[in-house]
Amino acid sequence: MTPDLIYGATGIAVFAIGLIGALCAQDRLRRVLALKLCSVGAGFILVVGAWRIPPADPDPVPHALVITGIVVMVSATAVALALIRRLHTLEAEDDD
Amino acid sequence: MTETPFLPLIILLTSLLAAPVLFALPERAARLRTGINLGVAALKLVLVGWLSWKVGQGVIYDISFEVLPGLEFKLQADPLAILFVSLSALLWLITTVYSVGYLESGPHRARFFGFFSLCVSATVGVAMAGNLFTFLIFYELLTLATYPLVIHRGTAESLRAGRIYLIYTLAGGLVLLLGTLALWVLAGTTDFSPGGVLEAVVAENRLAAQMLFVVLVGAVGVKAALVPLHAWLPIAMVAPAPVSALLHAVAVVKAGAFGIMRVVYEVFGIETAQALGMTAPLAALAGITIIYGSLKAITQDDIKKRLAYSTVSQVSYITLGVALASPIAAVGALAHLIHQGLMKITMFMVAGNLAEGLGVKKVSEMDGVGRRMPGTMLAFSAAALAMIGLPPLAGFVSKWYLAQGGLDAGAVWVIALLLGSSLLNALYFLPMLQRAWFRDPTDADAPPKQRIGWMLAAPPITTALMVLAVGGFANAPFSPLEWTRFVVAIEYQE
Amino acid sequence: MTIDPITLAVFVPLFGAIAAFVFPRAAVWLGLGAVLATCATVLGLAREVLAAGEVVTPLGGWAPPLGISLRADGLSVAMLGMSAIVGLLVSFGALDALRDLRQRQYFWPLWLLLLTGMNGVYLSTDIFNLYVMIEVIALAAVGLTVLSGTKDAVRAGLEYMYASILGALLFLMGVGFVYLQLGRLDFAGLIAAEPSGALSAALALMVIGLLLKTALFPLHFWLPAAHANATAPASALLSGLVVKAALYIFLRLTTYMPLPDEILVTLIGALGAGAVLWGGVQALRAERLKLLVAWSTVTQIGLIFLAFARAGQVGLTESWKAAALLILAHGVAKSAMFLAAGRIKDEVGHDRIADLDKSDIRPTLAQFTFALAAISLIGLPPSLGFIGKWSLMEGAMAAGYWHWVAVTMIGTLMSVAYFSRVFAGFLRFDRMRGELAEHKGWALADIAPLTLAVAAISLGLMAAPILSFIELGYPFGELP
Amino acid sequence: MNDPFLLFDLLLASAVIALAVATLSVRDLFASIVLFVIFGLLSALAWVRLSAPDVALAEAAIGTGVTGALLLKTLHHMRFVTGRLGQDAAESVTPAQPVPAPVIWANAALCGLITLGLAMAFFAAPQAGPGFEALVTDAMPESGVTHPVTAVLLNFRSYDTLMEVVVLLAAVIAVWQIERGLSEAPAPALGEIWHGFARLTLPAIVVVGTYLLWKGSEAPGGAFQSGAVLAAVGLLLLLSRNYVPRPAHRGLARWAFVLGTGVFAAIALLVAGGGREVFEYPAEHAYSLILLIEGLVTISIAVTLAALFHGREPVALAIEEKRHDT
Repeated sequence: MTPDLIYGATGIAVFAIGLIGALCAQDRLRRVLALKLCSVGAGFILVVGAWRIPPADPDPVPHALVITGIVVMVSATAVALALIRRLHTLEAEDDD
Repeated sequence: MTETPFLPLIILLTSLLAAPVLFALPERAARLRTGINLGVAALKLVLVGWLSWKVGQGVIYDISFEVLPGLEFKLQADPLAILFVSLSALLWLITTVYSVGYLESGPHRARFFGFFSLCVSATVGVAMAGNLFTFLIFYELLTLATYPLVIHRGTAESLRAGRIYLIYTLAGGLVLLLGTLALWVLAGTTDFSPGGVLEAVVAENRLAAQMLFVVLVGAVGVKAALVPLHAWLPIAMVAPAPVSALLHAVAVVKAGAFGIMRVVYEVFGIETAQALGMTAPLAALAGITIIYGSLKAITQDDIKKRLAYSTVSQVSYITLGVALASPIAAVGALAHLIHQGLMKITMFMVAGNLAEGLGVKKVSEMDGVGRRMPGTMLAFSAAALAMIGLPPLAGFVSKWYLAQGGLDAGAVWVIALLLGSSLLNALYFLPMLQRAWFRDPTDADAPPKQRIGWMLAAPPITTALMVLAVGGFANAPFSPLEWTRFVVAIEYQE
Repeated sequence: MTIDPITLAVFVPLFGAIAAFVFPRAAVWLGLGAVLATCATVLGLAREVLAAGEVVTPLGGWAPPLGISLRADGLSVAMLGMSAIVGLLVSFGALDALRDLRQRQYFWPLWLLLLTGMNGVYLSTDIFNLYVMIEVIALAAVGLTVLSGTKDAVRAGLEYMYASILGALLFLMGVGFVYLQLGRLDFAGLIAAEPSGALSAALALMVIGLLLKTALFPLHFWLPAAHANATAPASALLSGLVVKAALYIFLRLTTYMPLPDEILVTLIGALGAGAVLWGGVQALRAERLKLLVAWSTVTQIGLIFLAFARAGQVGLTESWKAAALLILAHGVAKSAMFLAAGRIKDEVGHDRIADLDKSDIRPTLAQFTFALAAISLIGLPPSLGFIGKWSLMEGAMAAGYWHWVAVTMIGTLMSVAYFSRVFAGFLRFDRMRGELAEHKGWALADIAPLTLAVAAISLGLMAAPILSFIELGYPFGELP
Repeated sequence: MNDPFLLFDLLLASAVIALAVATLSVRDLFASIVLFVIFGLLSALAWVRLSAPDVALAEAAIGTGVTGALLLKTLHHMRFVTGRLGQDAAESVTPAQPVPAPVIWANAALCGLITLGLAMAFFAAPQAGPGFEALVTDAMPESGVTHPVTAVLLNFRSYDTLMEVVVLLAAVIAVWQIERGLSEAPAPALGEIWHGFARLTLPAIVVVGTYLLWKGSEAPGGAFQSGAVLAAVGLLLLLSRNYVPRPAHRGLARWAFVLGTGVFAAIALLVAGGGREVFEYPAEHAYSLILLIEGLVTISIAVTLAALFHGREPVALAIEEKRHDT
């Protein structure tokens, strides 16, 4: 049992948990969280893929890809959250 | 010998290009619109005359380009096409005059004449299509161009009729698409050629060929109003009179009948179709339609409905002539394509005049109309008598050849059928004439609802004179009958 | 400094977006100029592709698999051309349709970023780069969806955002598995790869993500509301262009990594059939014009997947062409239709189908445009939609897939039925209260959709040259 | 089985999974976000274990820090709008729309299927197969930098990185567009929520910042990480109201957003020619160009992230200082 297998399985599990949350969660904020979990799961897979048995150095390309993925995800999250805030305000105005 | 290969294209484009101009004209530019309408119609007629003369001399026109690999958009002017093109060009001019008079102050004239133009372009395209693919394109265009004309009044009733019309014809078009595709997949070509393109397929897969025949004839049979696909035609009567005239005489119904000719003669070839055992059922279906249409016509009180059922019956004469698989019957069928057009357009224009001028829409209201509109009613009488088949009028000529053809093909029942049908024709037309001429007007002193101008009066009289002429001078050179013989010689490859 | 048009196709709209964002007052003219310049660039690229068959640029001088290269062939240029030309005309339409100043200020940078993303997708040869590009598209598209700022639009935009993120993440996960399996991410690596179970799983993940983004039934749930509630130019872009980007990636991927199993091909076809039928039913039930048009997008996507449904087999490259034709046809016709629907809504003041005939204002030209676009979407001759449908049915028939022929025909009939609901509203005149207002003549916003609709109809006769152009550079397998 | 880290690995992996489950299953959203932050930090730790310190830093700073801040701000906003700010532990602030059971089952089945496929594919895939490392090693001397990840990000795959900055730009434009005309909602004060947040993340930020500074001495540091650290400073300024965005700052903000993207793209184009492709930096200037790009991109990222946190664009109608306390 090597770290890549352990963390690879972890990544898949986290992705699956996120997937279930994204599809089944009712709360808007929670769905964003679920999607974020999915992205961490995908990050795990790439980082695990880059890992080499020490002392070999890991492959730097997937690392760069995950960093890109993280920035992309925070952008998407920001937009989703802005939509949630706006929608919430509009709905609250309607209730008044 | 080929020269000016673009002539068919130019003929097609005259009215096609006129359409956007007519759409764009403002409603009030009535004079300009009339000028364009008549000018283009006259130009087209002249061009068609030129084309027929050239084709008569043996020039072959053929213009095509590739739409998909191997699949061509193709126009050709063969004698059969010329027959139909001449009819539509001539009657378009006459109907245009009539429409200008009819719609003088109505709404949406820009739209009307635009689609009117498109409609005749589509008809010309149907006539000159050089393969089934091109035929399909114009066949569908015809549906689309006529739909706004059918519902021109914009009432709930006309929209309902329009929907039924659209469902029938577009479903037919879809089946035609299926058939065309199947032909393309089976035969590798969709070209029209005398003798057909399916010999190899028939030898290989008889059942597929038979199914293809049913699909293709069924598809065009919708527009040809073959029973049981005819229901849309009487309902489409809500259209304005010039539209009905055009629909019944030139455009839609005729496109269907013409399609049957193309399919039987040039996709399958008459011999192949006969060998497949498909012509006899088709003839029987045509016979049923002839009798059914006439019987229904007798029971109608609404003039236009009676005329519509009469069309159902009369157009099937053409199908019958094709299906009998005898060259003599074919002459009758082709001649009837022209003759029925002339007769029926006269009647519909008269019906329009009665409704517009006197407010008469029903047979039971026709008492004494002959005295109030003598010219118009004389035209109607000539057309009606011709339709019944009184010698030497137009209808008689076609029926005569059909009967001869029936004997030639060994189908004696055709004689009985034609006699029966003529009797039924008489049964629904003669009472109309009797009421018009021999009964006193119920309200003789009532002022006419509206004066009928020359633009409404002249067209039916003109076409009535033509009915007399094509019957009386049937054997003259350049008569439709003569041209018909020319066509049949080609189709039967004699 | 000499720069190939292939790079400029991505950079021109990017600089346009930056300029339009930094100078909001001049956003309209900067934006329009950038779109025009993009058109010119695409034209230049088209000439190069015509001459050479394909154009490849390794960015940074690093060849794949280490670097990323841009590649243009017939198919990519056809997609670029469609985006540029449809985009240009929609831009003209937007000049008139967006009256709110702040809407206009944000429309241009977002739309140009969208164009950047789409052009990037069509030129990309690297699957991770595709992931970044679809995210650019997603964020810009969501921004455009909620441009109107109404509650319905924001709610639909949020659903769209969730679907977009999830689709992109599924795609990213697939990218991860491709890396695990192959150790590289470029198309050439995919083509050279030996088929294996793990690779199929990666492909499946990416495909599910893409299907979500392109809204194939039953993953279409987000689309109707999003497209129906956006402002008209945004709807036109979203429906006409944006869904095509994911479709294009799907087309590329399944060309390079053929679907491993006939069952999967059938499944794709079945989903397409489901889209055609379900979308048709929903369009028949839709109460609002724009919603009807949006549901029609669902059915059209389904139709395109019906064309894909026999792609897995050897030698049947025809179905790809049918799909490509249908994609182009839908792009042109649907954008025309959404713009026209927007015009009708603007003029009449609402877009309830049942009440269209109660209005004394009839935007004739917009209605005419709508009808022309409908002709292409129904698939009546001689439109591009007809030629696409012809190719689709021809392929299905030749392969003996009569069930797909039947579905196509039923779908066509349904489209006649739902569009004729609209025509009835246009053409019925006896329910008006007053006199019919004289038609107002031409407006700038009418010309763009009309041009698009006329193009959708007349391009059908030019299908042969279009197809031979698309085949340049062998996009459909058989790489030299 | 004699790997000394095995136990650590197993424990960390189970903790990550457990936190993921907990994040989605606790009723209180605030707790959920806090759990998510811990989850993110532990994931980052796992990535450090997998010799990916750069990734771990980015995840901790951006994926967890900034995301967590954004989530908390949103939660705060929603509770404020519905007037339920006072009630702590409000479980859900959006009305639950009942989802039909068949849909839930279908979704669950789909998830199960996907997971199963993934697991099978993962264990069937070759472990630690060859990747790009040989290519990268060969190309490093020409890249102009010494840190491989930086070389990939800013040279070998700089096109991806440019597009990533474009995504960020698209996000800030979209957010301004979405929140345009929104009335001055309360900028969250450092209330009870925020103290918790600060307690959790501030130490992380400090650690990350120190590490980056140290790293910067040997090679160009990651633009994204340092951008995030700078953004954290911006966040604190905004939260503590030491800086209040004003309409007059709008133009400057726009320029700051596009600065990185614009310069990055412009340099990419300008170096082309003379046989060089776009993005192909001349070898002698590669180092300085990359440093320039990185510096400017860092500024843009920092400002953009801070703006994403602040949300709406500063508009004239909301000037009045309104300090909101719970």
